[in-house]
Amino acid sequence: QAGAIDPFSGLSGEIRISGGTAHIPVMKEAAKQIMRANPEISISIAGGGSGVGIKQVGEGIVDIGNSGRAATDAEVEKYGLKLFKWAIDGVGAAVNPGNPVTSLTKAQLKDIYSGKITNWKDLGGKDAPITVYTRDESSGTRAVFWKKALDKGDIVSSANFVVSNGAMKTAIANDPNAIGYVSVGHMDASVAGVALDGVPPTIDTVKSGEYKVARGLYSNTQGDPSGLTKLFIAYLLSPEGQRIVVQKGFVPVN
Amino acid sequence: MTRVTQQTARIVFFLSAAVSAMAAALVFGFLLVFGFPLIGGGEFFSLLARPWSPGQGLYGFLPMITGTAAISFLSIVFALPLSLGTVCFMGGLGPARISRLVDGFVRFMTGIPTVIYGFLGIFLLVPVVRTLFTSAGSGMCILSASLMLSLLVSPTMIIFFKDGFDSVDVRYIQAADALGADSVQRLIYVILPEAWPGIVTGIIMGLGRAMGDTLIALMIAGNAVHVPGSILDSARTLTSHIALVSASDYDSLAFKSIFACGLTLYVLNAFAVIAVRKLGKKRGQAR
Amino acid sequence: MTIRILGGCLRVFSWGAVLVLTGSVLVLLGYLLVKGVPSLGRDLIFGQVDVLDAVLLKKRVFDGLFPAIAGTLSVVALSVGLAVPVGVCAGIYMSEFATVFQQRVFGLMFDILAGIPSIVIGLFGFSGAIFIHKYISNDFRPCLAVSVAALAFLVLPYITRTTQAAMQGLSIQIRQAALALGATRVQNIFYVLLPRSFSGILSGIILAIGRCAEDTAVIMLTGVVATAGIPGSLLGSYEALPFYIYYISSQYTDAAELMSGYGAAIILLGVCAVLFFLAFLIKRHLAGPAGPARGRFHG
Amino acid sequence: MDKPVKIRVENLTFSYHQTPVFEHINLEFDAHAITAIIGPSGRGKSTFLSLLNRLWESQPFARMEGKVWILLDGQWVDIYGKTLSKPDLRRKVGMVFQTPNPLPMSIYKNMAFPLKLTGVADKSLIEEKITAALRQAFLWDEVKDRLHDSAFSLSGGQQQRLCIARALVSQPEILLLDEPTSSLDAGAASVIEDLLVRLKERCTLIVVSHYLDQVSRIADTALKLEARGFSPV
Amino acid sequence: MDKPVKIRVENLTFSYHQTPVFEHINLEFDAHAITAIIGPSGRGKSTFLSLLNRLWESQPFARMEGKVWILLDGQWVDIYGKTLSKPDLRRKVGMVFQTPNPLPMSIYKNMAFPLKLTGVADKSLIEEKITAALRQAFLWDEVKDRLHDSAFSLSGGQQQRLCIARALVSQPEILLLDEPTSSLDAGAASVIEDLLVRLKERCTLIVVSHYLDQVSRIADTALKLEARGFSPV
Ligand SMILES: Nc1ncnc2c1ncn2[C@@H]1O[C@H](COP(=O)(O)OP(=O)(O)OP(=O)(O)O)[C@@H](O)[C@H]1O
Ligand SMILES: Nc1ncnc2c1ncn2[C@@H]1O[C@H](COP(=O)(O)OP(=O)(O)OP(=O)(O)O)[C@@H](O)[C@H]1O
Ligand SMILES: [Mg+2]
Ligand SMILES: [Mg+2]
Ligand SMILES: O=P([O-])([O-])[O-]
Repeated sequence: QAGAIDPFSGLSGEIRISGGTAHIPVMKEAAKQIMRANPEISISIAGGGSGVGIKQVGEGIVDIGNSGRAATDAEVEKYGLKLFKWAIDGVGAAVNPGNPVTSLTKAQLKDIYSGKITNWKDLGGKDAPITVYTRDESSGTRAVFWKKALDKGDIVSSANFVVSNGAMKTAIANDPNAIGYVSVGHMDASVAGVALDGVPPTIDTVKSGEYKVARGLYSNTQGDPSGLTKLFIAYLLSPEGQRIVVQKGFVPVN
Repeated sequence: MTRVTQQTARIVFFLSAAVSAMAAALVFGFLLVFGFPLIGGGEFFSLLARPWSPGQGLYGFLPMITGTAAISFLSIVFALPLSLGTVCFMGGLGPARISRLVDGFVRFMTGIPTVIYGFLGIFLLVPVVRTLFTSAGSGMCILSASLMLSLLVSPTMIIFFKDGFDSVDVRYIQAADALGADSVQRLIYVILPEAWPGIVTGIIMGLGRAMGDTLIALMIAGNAVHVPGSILDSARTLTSHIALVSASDYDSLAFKSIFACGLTLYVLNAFAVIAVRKLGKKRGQAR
Repeated sequence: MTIRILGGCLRVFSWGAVLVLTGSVLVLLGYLLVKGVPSLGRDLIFGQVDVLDAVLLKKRVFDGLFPAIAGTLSVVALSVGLAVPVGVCAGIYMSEFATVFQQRVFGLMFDILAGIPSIVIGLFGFSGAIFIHKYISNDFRPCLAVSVAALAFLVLPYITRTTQAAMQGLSIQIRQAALALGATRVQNIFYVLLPRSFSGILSGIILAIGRCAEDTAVIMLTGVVATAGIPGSLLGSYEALPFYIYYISSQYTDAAELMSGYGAAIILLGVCAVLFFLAFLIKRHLAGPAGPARGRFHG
Repeated sequence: MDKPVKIRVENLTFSYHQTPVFEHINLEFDAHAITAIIGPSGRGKSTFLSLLNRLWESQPFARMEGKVWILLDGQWVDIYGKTLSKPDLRRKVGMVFQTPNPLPMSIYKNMAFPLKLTGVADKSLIEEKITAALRQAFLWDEVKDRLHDSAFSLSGGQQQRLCIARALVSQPEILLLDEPTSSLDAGAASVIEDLLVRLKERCTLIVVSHYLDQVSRIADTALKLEARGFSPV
Repeated sequence: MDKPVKIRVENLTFSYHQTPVFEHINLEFDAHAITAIIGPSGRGKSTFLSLLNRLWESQPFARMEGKVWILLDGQWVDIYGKTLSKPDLRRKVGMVFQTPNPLPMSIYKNMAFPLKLTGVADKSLIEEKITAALRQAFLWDEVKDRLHDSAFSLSGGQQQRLCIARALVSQPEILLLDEPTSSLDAGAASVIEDLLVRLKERCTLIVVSHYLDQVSRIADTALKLEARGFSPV
């Protein structure tokens, strides 16, 4: 196959990537393909959340800063960022698979997150306290969920914090009384996506536009990318890169 | 050895000591400079008593302070009896052979990584706490974190206690033996008073370790940003807070606030160190 | 007689403490082993890559822990190697040369430094790196070197304090013996006082090694990442076992990944155990015939 | 005079790391008498004393076989048997070491220590006993004004007398003394000698000594330690 | 016989914490002679010796005034002056302590220690010197098969002879001995006495002793320590 990784051949150097945690499965797979074919190239991947990605790339600490939300105008202007969107993703509320509650109205969701509803029995579930999980301010996933699903409503202060999409999924999978929100691309049998006003968060509803809490996944660079960084972004957008996107459960852009 | 090598050695020793001592000041300086925008406005103390709500521009860390206090205090409460009991066991109350085994095991425990306690906490302790106490919600709470932490700090405390015990001169032990002291009396009248500095150091080190640990609380205390009302509540420590927020924009106030957090930890620690040193000294003079 | 009753209680209490402490740790470790041992194997560390190729750095390991193990070993060796000489020299100064005033001031600083939470040291390292990045070299970022330096700061006071304590614990007879034979102060230190306090100092170093190997808070702010490969330079990112465990514990995507987390935990524990026994053997070897009498509390 | 026997050593064998120090010793010690043990340095005099109060047991690699009997309250007790606890034994068999070993506390507390061990709480009783013992050891005058100073501020000889006084406080039935006058001047030594002779009324004494003149002055019997065993002098 | 003077003490005053031990002492010690210092326990005999090799300086709260001169190579040297370093002084003025203080190493290494300090590296030379010194101290036969055992496994008296032998290795001009035979039996003591007398050829000796008979046997001069000063005997 006319490899999209051919341009890397014979090159050496390091690409540093950090930021959005929704991106990590795709980043890891892409890095693996590239490094396997080109042992002289090393690619390091760190998480931290979208805010961190934008900040670190802006400061020149990393070469690529990922974000699960579009960088704000202020950020773009301050750091001279270039945004590359390579997948579309949704953010869905999720509960433990053992939880009978699988559908909520937006109002109910907001009440849960603001702390007005604290027991699953008020939602038709069993008599057990609701454990609310949330992400920190740096998270793009949180920003999108807060804006589009909670309409910028309050998040109760007793909510447990987790540090990434992966961690959110794990926490929900382990806690029978949990509710949280997670990238649709990350959802699998270990958690149950909660239908919002009747629309389940799945890759298809996101693709069709039916599920509204959707966002792009971005890789950002400071100024126009060059060298290995440029090749890496080109690789993500290539057919081969987009195949990885699909394989990891996201909606491709091309 | 010539006078020159003498002098050189002396200077090298001095520089090492001076540099190491300056390290503490250097860390302080960095925290101060980086956290200045928040601290400089004289806001520092009001931050201590305020809630955290970046949405409303509030960067107080009362929740984190209470969380840290609750978790570290509780862990010492669990660890102190365990450590004292164990060191007394090794100091003559237990059979010699078993004592040696326990000693080896405790030293080995210092090598058990905190992240492994966190890891096992998630998969073993948290589910247990969740099933035992329904009001513990997820099971990620102060109780879980302090239980795990107590295992982390015990060996540190025991080793310092034991060093104190070992530094007691054999001749004192022989003298007490020859006068007919049994193992309990020897412990209470001769060894414990002599080993007092070691015990104080052990407690400092243990408390420092508990307050300073990040991973256990980060992984199993739940990290909720509120003032906890019970030991079954989720809580966030100052250290977890730094780990979680070090990830935001450099120029944001939220980011600067973690330096204030760091400073708080620093100052708390300094106070503890000074207080316990005073205590140890007083005791030393009383003898 | 009250002392009798007190004694009985103390005895029961000490047995209880030992049982609870060792029991709970054994349960934890047992659980770890039972769950994790099945995942152990060549593949866990080297993935699909040939062992020799991996160790000789001919091929990269992607699906194994090899890079994280290599990262952890380098970070421990470098930081302890940096901290031990400085720490021991500082301890010697404190015990043998410092004036009462210096002892008080420096001692306070060491205690403070020892108590500074590791995450704050991490924050310090991180901000130091940012500082250098901004004002000195734009190519400088959080990296292996920053972690090493920060970890050295972390363990320095432990080494200093244990050295000082071990040396100050020596009796006046021991101190005067060599002096009366015409030893200079420095000779007395190197020939008598240091060897005599060696086992004490080594116990400080054991603590230090343990802390460096297991510390996660410092490195997570100063350069460790989830994926980076074998550490190639002091200025690059690296992987480390403890961070990997932390990372997996909260973000495993499937059972296989979780198993690799258990595997990594067992390996980290193994690495720590090996370091521990190594130090233990050195200590016993050096303690030699004149070493501390055993079982002195059991007359 | 035919004094009753107080201590009986039966077929005793002792070694440090495989090296034998005593082999198959059989001995008897008279009650209310001073038995001197003499012999060249390094033959095991100090070691022998430690066999009588079981203090050797804290040494690693030491091994003992055989029996030691002591007559307590008209009963022969096997000191290595189960009936007598080690602390009780050591309260009945006092010991003064070759090098003085005061505890790291004040002179007063050193003296009160044996009483504290047996739970004596009556302050005036304690003071009385301490004063008496210090007087007996001829130390009272030198320390009466500094009872609360550290015992380490005493000179070598003062420390040794302190240790003798301390051993007397708990009124042992047997007193083991390892070269008790080796750090004393002739004057002080002779008062200690007088003291030992007077103590015979209350105790059975075993004294290790180098000085034949001293031995001839105070001892009722003398035993010479030869290679691995004793011979009467 | 009019021997030349080796040590001259001028107007020396010494105190521990404010308590005076010596006041305005003036003394001379003959070269190649044995001067005995006698006196009751606790008067400052050990302290006096430590003034001659400056070892008291490692004690906290000790204070000295006055001068001590030693004749080295025909020159009077102020030992508290700048010309002579403390280590050099202590190599020339050897000392054997009241309680034996072997270093925590093997017997062999204890003996080789003074040589190591001065950088002697020649193995056969070291062995030769060690053997000679051990023979002189009459310890050779007892330890020749266990030179690499810890020095702590020796008996009290063996340890003391080891310390004497160790002090002899570096061939001091002056030897200070603090009750050198107090842990030796009469036999061993008398050989040490012979040794001391023979050492006069090479050294000037100052010996603290309690035993008047010993003093009369070996000493050329004896000084008695009274309250805060010396008087000739
Ligand atoms: N802990 C020990 N380990 C090995 N050997 C020892 C130990 N203690 C003593 N010895 C050896 O046992 C022998 C007897 O020692 P001990 O101290 O009883 O002699 P001693 O007769 O009291 O001599 P001295 O008159 O010199 O005090 C000596 O040869 C000594 O080296
Ligand atoms: N470090 C010290 N601090 C305070 N006082 C001390 C110290 N060392 C000795 N002394 C006191 O100084 C006096 C002289 O002590 P020194 O040891 O020189 O006596 P000594 O003549 O050698 O006695 P002995 O024959 O008993 O060994 C004694 O009263 C002693 O208590
Ligand atoms: Mg002896
Ligand atoms: Mg003396
Ligand atoms: O993808 P996020 O980690 O920024 O939520």
